[in-house]
Amino acid sequence: MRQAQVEQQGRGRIEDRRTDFPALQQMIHGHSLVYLDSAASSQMPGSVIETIARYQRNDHANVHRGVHTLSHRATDAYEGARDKVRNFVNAASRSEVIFTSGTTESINLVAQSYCRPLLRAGDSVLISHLEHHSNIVPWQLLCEQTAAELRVVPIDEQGQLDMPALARMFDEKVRMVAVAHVSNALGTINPVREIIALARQRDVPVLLDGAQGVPHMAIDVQELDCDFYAFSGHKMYAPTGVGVLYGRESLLDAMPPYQGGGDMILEVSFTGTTYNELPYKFEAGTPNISGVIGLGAAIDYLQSIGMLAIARHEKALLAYLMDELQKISGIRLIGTAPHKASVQSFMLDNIHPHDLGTILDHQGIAIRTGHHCAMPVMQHFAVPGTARASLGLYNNRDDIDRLVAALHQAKQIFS
Amino acid sequence: MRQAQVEQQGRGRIEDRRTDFPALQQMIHGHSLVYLDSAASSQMPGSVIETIARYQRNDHANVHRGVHTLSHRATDAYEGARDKVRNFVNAASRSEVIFTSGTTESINLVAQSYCRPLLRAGDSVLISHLEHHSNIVPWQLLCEQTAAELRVVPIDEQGQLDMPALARMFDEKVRMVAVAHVSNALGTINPVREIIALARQRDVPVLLDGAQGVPHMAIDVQELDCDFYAFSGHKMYAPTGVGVLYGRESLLDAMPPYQGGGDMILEVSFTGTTYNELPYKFEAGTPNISGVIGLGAAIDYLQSIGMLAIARHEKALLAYLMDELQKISGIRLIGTAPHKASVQSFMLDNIHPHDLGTILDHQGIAIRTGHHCAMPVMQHFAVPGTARASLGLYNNRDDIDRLVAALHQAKQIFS
Amino acid sequence: MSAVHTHEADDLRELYRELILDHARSPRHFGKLDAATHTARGINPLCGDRLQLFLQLDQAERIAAASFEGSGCAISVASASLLTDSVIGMSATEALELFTAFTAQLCDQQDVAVVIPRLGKLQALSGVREFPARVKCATLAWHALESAISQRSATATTE
Amino acid sequence: MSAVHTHEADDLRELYRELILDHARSPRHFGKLDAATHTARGINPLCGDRLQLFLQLDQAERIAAASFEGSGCAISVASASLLTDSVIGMSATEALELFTAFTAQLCDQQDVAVVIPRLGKLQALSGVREFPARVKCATLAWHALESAISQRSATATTE
Ligand SMILES: Cc1ncc(COP(=O)(O)O)c(C=O)c1O
Ligand SMILES: Cc1ncc(COP(=O)(O)O)c(C=O)c1O
Repeated sequence: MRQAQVEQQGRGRIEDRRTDFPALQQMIHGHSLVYLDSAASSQMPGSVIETIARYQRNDHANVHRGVHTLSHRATDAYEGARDKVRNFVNAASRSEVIFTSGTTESINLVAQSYCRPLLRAGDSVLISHLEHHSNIVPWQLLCEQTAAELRVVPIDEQGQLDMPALARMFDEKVRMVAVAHVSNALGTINPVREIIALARQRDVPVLLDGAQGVPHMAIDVQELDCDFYAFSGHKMYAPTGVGVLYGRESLLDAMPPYQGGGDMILEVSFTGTTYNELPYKFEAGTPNISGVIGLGAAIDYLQSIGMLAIARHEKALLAYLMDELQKISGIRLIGTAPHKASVQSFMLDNIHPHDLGTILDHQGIAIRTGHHCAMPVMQHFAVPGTARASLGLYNNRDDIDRLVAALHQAKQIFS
Repeated sequence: MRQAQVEQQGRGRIEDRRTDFPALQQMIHGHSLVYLDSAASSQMPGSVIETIARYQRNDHANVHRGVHTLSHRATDAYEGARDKVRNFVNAASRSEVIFTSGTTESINLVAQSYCRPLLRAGDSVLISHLEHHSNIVPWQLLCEQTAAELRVVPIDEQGQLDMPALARMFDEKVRMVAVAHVSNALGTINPVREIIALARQRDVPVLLDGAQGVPHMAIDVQELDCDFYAFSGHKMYAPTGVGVLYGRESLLDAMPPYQGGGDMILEVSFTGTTYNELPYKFEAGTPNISGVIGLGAAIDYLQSIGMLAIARHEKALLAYLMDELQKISGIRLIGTAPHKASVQSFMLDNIHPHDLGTILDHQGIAIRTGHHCAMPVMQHFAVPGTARASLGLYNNRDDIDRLVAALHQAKQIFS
Repeated sequence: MSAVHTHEADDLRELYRELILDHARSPRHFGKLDAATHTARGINPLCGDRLQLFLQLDQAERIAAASFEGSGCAISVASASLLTDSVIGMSATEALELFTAFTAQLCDQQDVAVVIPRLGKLQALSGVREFPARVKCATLAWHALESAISQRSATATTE
Repeated sequence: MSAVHTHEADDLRELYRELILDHARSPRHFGKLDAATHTARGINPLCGDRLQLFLQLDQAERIAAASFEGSGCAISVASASLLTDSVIGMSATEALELFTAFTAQLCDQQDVAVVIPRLGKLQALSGVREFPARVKCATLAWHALESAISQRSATATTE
């Protein structure tokens, strides 16, 4: 009922939300900005920017450390944001919400603190071919350190995981599974429930790289039943430099700390140090306070619209984007899985993506070009890189029409 | 000559600089705020807050990754801040300036990437008794992981390192030295040149925890001849969540990466990954872009005043603070080394520091109370914690007079 | 402005009432309890307060004796002292109810406070409500009490 | 507004001149050079451009032959193609001077450009100056040239 109401409101207003974003009100090379690079970093609504500035002007102090008023205000705001995150992803407890500097650190934390003490030579870690480098390299480093094996689930021509191969590769050597919830290069939404069900049978934990999941759909970590869920603020309308590791309490409890420092200890002495309880055990040092508070403000903003409304809006827009792109002769869509989030990679004729990027930028259109930190995906599709348009809640059909027009111009230049 | 001019300007204006800081213009419990907690986190000048907000409103995008205008602007601003840091600490090259989330991460990075592959059972790491937990716990974790020994240089009753003991403890087993440049709990400025000279003889690298050094004096890492220098933005008028690891290029070059992820690679494939060159090898994932840009703005601000002017101002103020405190009957100063930065810990009668903190806060005076993340220092002085007043460039004699008056009031309440 | 000052000063006097200062200066039941059947430590990692609470429960699960050791600020010591004073003679269940009532009162959950009988001289700690940064000090011993009785964990923290 | 558009469109035409597009479509000296005496890779890790440059230096340190392989955008391929065209017949020292002049021109250090003789058809790449994000593409092959001649490193990057 309350959900439905929020949805209702969301539906009415989502097209107008782009005015909430100061960055989208500017001209680039004489054209109003069309921002189609939200999968790299989304823009921030004014409410997030202003919440951060207000904190910095009025309430800034170190957290957890002082009895004075500013310190108390800062701590309340910081811990309040943790409650918002807990609620946003429906973690069972606030102890399960660890603030990190981003998805990358979240994944490294799990690799080093959970896996490294556990892995024996010959054990293996299962990832997939469509991962972001942040969900590849930490595991490569770990496997080097432990002489474990990295197993890579292949993908098909549409950019989907080869699930039968995954099942075959999933033997008793596998001690950890780490896959993207949503691929940043291809948009593929992976069948994570199926993967988690398989892993449950073998009692192997699953980490989901949720960097591209959280911005596009309602996430419920308990319903997903994943063990770890990693995401970044800057893909969900908050600043860079802040992210979250959700972890199942029983696992986090058993893990040694990742970094040592202030705040993560109960008592320090040279004869022995006692670590603090969750979530502080994993938050060594002064955290990114304004980033965390900004993340909380972004969650407030997203919830005021409703994640279902956002998902619906983006789904319709993605369909329009794919349709319109396919009308262009010489286009090749890369990433054509039936289940996709609002990301579309493509090639146009034999124009190098980088040249496309420049020509589009000249029309005020920001897309991302290159390997999208997913070189193995590029190798799979035998391309040096792609052009990628990715959508946020603030995009509309007009943005896509502008993109398509500019692609026609690029064809002309290179004809 | 130019330095002298800057100094001159600085001298004339430093007393007025407090108006640059929005947070200092507020009332707390009906009194204008006296902020004496800069050693925990300093306040930010309006120019830093506004630079960040302006970036977020106009130029935000992911760095290093796009050809579009915003991405290019963000990258320029981010890399421009690196140049400012290089200049600020006089690193030989911008490759030696690694952005981290703070001092804590900088130290953990060195412990894990430099030391962990190197240390053998029985080797040892030398730290001191006056370190912040961030320069203790990473080494405790490392020593557990490698069966190495942690050696702790004792301190005397004034809070100074026992240098003869240090020399004695410095045998051929020592593979790493990590000491604070300035103690956060005691204010002691350690004889780091002497320590570095000793270490040079034995060819052992030295890490300086500069969290409390950088805000109070001009730092020249080449002149210091240290191997690593770690510091945090939020102690030098920039936001939390951003810090720096300066490292000597030859050492950084030889170190394996710390975290894996985007940006720190040249090429990723499942047959082998090549890491990026410095400094990117150590900057995995999307960094704290606005934090780094804020740090650059804070450096601009500090340089507009001049670090020598700041040091001179704070030195005079510290002398006044110590004099005035000592006039109070029942006061016990903790940390009385002749060479000190502008930090003063104390006890008053047998009033618990926490109660002092509350009474002072009620007068609008923010001090820090507790163990200051330096429990071994508290154990050394056999106190449960201290009250600590720490000074920034914006403090003046009036602040100290207010502090002293409030301490007299506390005595009354507890008489 | 002077009204503000007066009001603020009142808050401070409310916090540091004579009864509190008295218990802080001369804590009751201070020291180790050799006959203790239940014990737990309380640590506030952020300010360094640490104490250990001892309880002696008899066969009827009644608290025959209670004491505490440790160091802390006036609020945490007074609270521990008042706690021991209050719980001696109570059943374990009653003590847990008191824990609930006491912590609810400080966190301003009035509805709970209404249900529970008067807190007696523990009311002296109600001034802490105006000092949210100090609620953890006032509840530290109480969390240790709860840990000791339910023997969940050897160390309670109030972070 | 339309003035802006025209100006902007002009920039784009400056960047993608016919000569550039021609070299991008049909790069000269493309392929491996079996007789190479010097070689280096160039990688732009951020956009995925990668190429390998081959040089054959004779006894007099003169570049007898040059070629390149790899993939990249129009700018980096055209630049590599023009590079090979230009340096064949030069001494190693002359080629390094050209490297300096060329990179200086793109980074707008006019003083250097003045000192150095004309860049010839390499001037076709000067439109890149208006596209700072693309300077790395235009200089990728040149950094590889510098690495190959000075044999400092097997891989040049332009990050
Ligand atoms: C001397 C010293 N070292 C290290 C740190 C840790 O810095 P951060 O919490 O920013 O990582 C601090 C401050 O908290 C400090 O004062
Ligand atoms: C799927 C995916 N995983 C991981 C990351 C890394 O996130 P961050 O750079 O914020 O650590 C990203 C984005 O860059 C991503 O899209």
